[in-house]
Amino acid sequence: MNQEVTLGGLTLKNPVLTASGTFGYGLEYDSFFDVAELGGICTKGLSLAPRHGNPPERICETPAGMLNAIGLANVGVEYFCEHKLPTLRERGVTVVANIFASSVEDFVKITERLERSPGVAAIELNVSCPNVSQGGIEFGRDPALCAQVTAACKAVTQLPIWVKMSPEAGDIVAVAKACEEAGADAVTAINTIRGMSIDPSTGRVRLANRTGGLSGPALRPIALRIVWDLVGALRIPVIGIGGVFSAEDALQFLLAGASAVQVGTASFSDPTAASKVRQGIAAYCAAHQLTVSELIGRGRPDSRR
Amino acid sequence: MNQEVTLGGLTLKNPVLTASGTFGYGLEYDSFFDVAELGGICTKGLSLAPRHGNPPERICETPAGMLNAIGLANVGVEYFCEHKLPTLRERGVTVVANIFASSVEDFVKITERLERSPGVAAIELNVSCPNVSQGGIEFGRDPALCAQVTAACKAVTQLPIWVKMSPEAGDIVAVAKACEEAGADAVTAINTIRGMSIDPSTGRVRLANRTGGLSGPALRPIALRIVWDLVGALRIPVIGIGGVFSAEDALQFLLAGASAVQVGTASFSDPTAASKVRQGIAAYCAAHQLTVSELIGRGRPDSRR
Amino acid sequence: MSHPDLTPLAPRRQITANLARRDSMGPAYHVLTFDVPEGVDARPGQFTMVRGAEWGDAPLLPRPMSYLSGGRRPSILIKVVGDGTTRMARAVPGEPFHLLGPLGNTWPEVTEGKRPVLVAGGVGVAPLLYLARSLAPHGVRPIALYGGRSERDLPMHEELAEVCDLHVTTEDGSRGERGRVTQLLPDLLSGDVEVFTCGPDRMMAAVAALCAPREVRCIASLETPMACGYGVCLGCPVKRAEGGYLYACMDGPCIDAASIDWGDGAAAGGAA
Amino acid sequence: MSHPDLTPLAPRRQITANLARRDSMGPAYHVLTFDVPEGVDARPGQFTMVRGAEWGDAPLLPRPMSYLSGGRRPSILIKVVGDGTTRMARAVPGEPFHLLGPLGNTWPEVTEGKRPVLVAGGVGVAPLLYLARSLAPHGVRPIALYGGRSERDLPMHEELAEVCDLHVTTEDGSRGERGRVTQLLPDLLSGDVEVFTCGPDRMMAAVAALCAPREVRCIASLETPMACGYGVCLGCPVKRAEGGYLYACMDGPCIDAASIDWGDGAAAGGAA
Ligand SMILES: Cc1cc2nc3c(=O)[nH]c(=O)nc-3n(C[C@H](O)[C@H](O)[C@H](O)COP(=O)(O)OP(=O)(O)OC[C@H]3O[C@@H](n4cnc5c(N)ncnc54)[C@H](O)[C@@H]3O)c2cc1C
Ligand SMILES: Cc1cc2nc3c(=O)[nH]c(=O)nc-3n(C[C@H](O)[C@H](O)[C@H](O)COP(=O)(O)OP(=O)(O)OC[C@H]3O[C@@H](n4cnc5c(N)ncnc54)[C@H](O)[C@@H]3O)c2cc1C
Ligand SMILES: Cc1cc2nc3c(=O)[nH]c(=O)nc-3n(C[C@H](O)[C@H](O)[C@H](O)COP(=O)(O)O)c2cc1C
Ligand SMILES: Cc1cc2nc3c(=O)[nH]c(=O)nc-3n(C[C@H](O)[C@H](O)[C@H](O)COP(=O)(O)O)c2cc1C
Ligand code: FES
Ligand code: FES
Repeated sequence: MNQEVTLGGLTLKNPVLTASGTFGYGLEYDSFFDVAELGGICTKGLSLAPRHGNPPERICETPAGMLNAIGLANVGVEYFCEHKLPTLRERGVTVVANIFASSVEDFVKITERLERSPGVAAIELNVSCPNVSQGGIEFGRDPALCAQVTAACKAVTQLPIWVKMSPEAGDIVAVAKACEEAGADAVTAINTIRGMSIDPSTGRVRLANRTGGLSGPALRPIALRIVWDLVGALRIPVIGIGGVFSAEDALQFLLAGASAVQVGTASFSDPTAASKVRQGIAAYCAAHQLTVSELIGRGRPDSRR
Repeated sequence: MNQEVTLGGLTLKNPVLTASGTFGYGLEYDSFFDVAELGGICTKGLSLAPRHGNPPERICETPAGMLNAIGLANVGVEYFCEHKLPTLRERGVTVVANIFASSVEDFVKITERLERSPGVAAIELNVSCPNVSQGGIEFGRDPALCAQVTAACKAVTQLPIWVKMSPEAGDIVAVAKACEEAGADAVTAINTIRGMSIDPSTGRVRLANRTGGLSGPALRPIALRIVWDLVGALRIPVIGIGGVFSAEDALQFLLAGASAVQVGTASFSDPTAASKVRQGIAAYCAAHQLTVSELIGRGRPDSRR
Repeated sequence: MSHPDLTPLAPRRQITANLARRDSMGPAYHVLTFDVPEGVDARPGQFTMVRGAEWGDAPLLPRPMSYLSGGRRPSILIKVVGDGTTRMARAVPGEPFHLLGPLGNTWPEVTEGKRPVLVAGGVGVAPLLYLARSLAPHGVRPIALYGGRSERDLPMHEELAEVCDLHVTTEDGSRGERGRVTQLLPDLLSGDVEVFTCGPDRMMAAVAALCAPREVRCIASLETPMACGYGVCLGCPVKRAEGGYLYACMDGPCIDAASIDWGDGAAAGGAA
Repeated sequence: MSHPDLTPLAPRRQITANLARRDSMGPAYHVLTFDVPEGVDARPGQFTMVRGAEWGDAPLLPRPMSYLSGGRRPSILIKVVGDGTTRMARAVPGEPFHLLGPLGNTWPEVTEGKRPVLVAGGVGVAPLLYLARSLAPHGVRPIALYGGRSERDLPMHEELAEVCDLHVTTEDGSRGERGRVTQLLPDLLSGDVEVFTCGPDRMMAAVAALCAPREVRCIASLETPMACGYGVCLGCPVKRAEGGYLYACMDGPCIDAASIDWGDGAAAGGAA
């Protein structure tokens, strides 16, 4: 059955992408599977200048989840466009550039740089990183600020702009609606929620950054609820993220109305997770004689059924 | 080593309570252990009139957690005071009455009823139940409304008033501070976070209420981070809740500065969980030659260490 | 009871018991037998909450399972459906489990002069086989109707045949009569029988619907999701015919089918 | 490398392999040997990410483990410290595991004319024993210093003695010299040795501090928490002496100790 999904102007070959920060720059998975088979990949968050990131410890495991405080270590947008993007393009990978900045101006500059580089399918604005002191989550909580970043980036590019929602906004729907009005082509939900962990044997906080973003299956029920609410409130597509480890998990998001899903932490547990999710969705569609588009939103009471 | 903790005017024999809604009215545990050995128990949320609660399904399991949408089924404050409280008092159980209403007036009426009943040690205001359409989480998100409920209840009782925080408030610290200023004797954090689950094999939302509150270990890192932030911002004590399953988990909260902890979902996995947590904390104190009061906040950089 | 002031039948305990043996009947059905030197006073119809002592954070909650037998070697019959039962199905003798029980009520006494008709669907056979075995010493031999999708879904049918007059149906006709177990029932529903049933909600609803107009007492053993098993979580409501809810763990699991609002065939909200 | 553009050494694969045998040396130490018919080209110093195929949602991440051997029967030596290793320690032959590897770099070649001195702490013996065994056919017999709290913390010391000149220390004096392994080192640090070390961070920092002033090359195998093991999560940074970070999974795990900022004795932020 047809696996294509359309997100605003962009058509993906299937609804499975990999989540930013959990799939490197996409080239690291060569020996595991052909990344071009996926709907797309979201790059590690790119900033204007390269960043070293936070001191160790940056990660720790929690029940059915993990905390990370990477601090957006990355090669920088320039290096990415020069050294990574050409190879990705050659291989036919659909690339969504996830970007991060601590000012509207820098968001715009990164967008301009990407606009000039062939091979980018969409730009995902990370306005919701919980692990940096400047910018990060502050943007993601404030509807006006989010709208401003969205509009400013839209103004300098033809590329679709996706905005990545922070689950820590008091009123996420309001933030998403502001982005929609400002011209966002889609929203992605959710980024991690800040958590922390203490080692009782030493009495010390485990992460150097104190807090880190919680990801993984632990988060999935919260992500699914937020995606459901956003789908009900928005006209633009919603891309679901949070604890997608299997096709069944991905199906929950699609049934809730997400137009696509991103596989994150799962790639750490199993580097072929995204490929397996893709195959599992295809198998489900075949068994139920449904295209992916027909599947989307089918779990909502307002759908046919 | 001394296990006593002082929460405002109230001294508990140890820092371990059971969380509301996960320990019935305390009498159900007779055959498992002597409930009077605990620092205290929080009752199932009491409303003015008895409530039937939500239709089934009310619960479902999620990775390292569960969703519940009980809808505050309870016997009502009157029945509780008549039929449960006397027995609890007789057995020497420290009882914290968790109460819920959808209007300030009803909060006050319930408080007045409890004020007249000997055997209540404190009142915990559930301003953060995610599973009822009226009241519930709306109160818990709004600093002004929370402060109003707190002040109104304080005005009609000598009993300590604890306010239970919703993790879904955009700015939890602001809500807690408003409660502190309105006279709250302590805050308890956190209540559940709304999540949902869909069964891909049927395409149906699992809970009749659609969403349910996520509890259990999955939630613990988020709860710990919120407790840490509240301890840093408030003068009144903070009681930690969220995924406390073992003494090690409880110690994380105490080291973060919580003055006591509540054991919730753990009682379902093991009805003696709260007793084991109490024993484990005592053993840790003995091994480290620390009283519980000395332990509290010891994981914070501003503490002695 | 409509508001949840639930009082237990008998004292219950949580014990840690080692798996003594696992008898696997194909990939899906397994009898787990535990070593409990001091014994468990578990009666037919009652259940236990079962959790591996080493499960860690997931699966989180214990799983409700009907006793297949009590005493010093209590046993359960499990059907593999998800993570918890998958893990149980792989347990090896010696592995420790937490068993919390006995919980819930028992099947009521069979009324003097009535012959019990047991209607079992798949793994629902467990509490009914235990019931039949407990009646045998009293010279009572029930009629049993036992249905499944195929012959692979009829675990313990031989054991059931030892203590009952057994009639089997399978949807694919691979054993017994082709069709559903409920098609055998109408012929048996005279004034001198009583029905005891356990199986998928839809089956039990159909059984209840056949019994009601004929004024045959029908007791159904309900399976609802449960977090605690003893009346505190309030997670196991069943719609009561007169409005409000019954709680499967305390008012049941064995409940007179007439007191339940079977709705669209799913007393427990569609769990089974 | 200071900014994280990490490129792998060699193709890596994730395979599912059954546990072939478990050799348990007391409750804490276990050698797990897997069946990999097609073989794994794993060299001394490299590691594999290990996860039980049936672990479900928790423990969530695979655990990094040094190879103790490669080939068709690759093995690892585990020390029980938390949930993951507890589960591994209870695995029974036949149980399936996901093994992702080989990952990371290898110990560098021993410089011509130098004698290797291996300094092992506890379970850190694994990659060093593999190294020593790989040197034996070339006629190289390293000196090995092996320390632990007590004799129970010296797994595989007999195997190590077969291929090395072994000196043992225990903090409680229950075997070998009483004290720490580092006290034996100064006497050996002449111009004609090279040091290879794996063990607790604090031990490795002390070893590095002894080697540096004497200009003895010291290679440390680092243990940091890891989520992926192949350069994408950026969770495994180690402070670099010149500022910025090295990544243990890609720049290591075998790293020249002089290039690391050992800080307060915890290169990996205190993980070990
Ligand atoms: C009183 C009672 C007696 C039971 N007796 C038996 C028995 O003898 N043999 C047997 O095989 N099964 C029995 N069940 C059903 C059994 O509890 C479930 O099949 C089991 O909990 C599924 O767990 P899982 O982890 O494999 O499935 P999952 O689907 O992964 O479980 C997820 C969650 O849903 C709950 N759940 C899923 N299905 C059911 C169900 N049908 N009933 C209740 N909870 C469910 C689980 O407990 C768990 O919390 C009984 C249920 C009840 C309430
Ligand atoms: C390259 C490398 C090689 C290693 N080789 C071995 C070996 O041969 N034998 C052995 O016993 N151990 C080895 N370790 C350490 C081993 O990975 C940890 O002890 C193990 O992950 C602990 O898992 P757990 O679930 O039992 O502990 P938990 O404390 O429950 O683990 C929680 C989380 O912390 C991580 N973690 C905890 N301790 C460590 C640690 N010391 N290093 C890295 N991550 C940690 C775990 O991976 C997990 O994600 C190695 C580590 C690395 C990085
Ligand atoms: C190690 C790690 C690094 C991450 N880095 C980024 C990032 O750079 N930009 C971003 O938008 N999200 C980042 N995320 C968030 C993920 O893209 C995703 O939103 C989140 O992990 C939830 O999905 P999951 O549960 O499937 O992992 C990161 C997550 C992890 C675990
Ligand atoms: C079944 C169930 C019922 C609950 N009912 C209430 C309630 O009536 N009032 C309340 O304040 N909190 C209620 N809670 C929330 C718990 O008290 C607690 O805040 C939450 O479960 C997080 O803690 P835990 O992870 O230890 O369970 C309930 C939780 C569960 C699981
Ligand atoms: S009340 Fe908890 S299972 Fe019935
Ligand atoms: S980058 Fe993931 S473990 Fe090194």
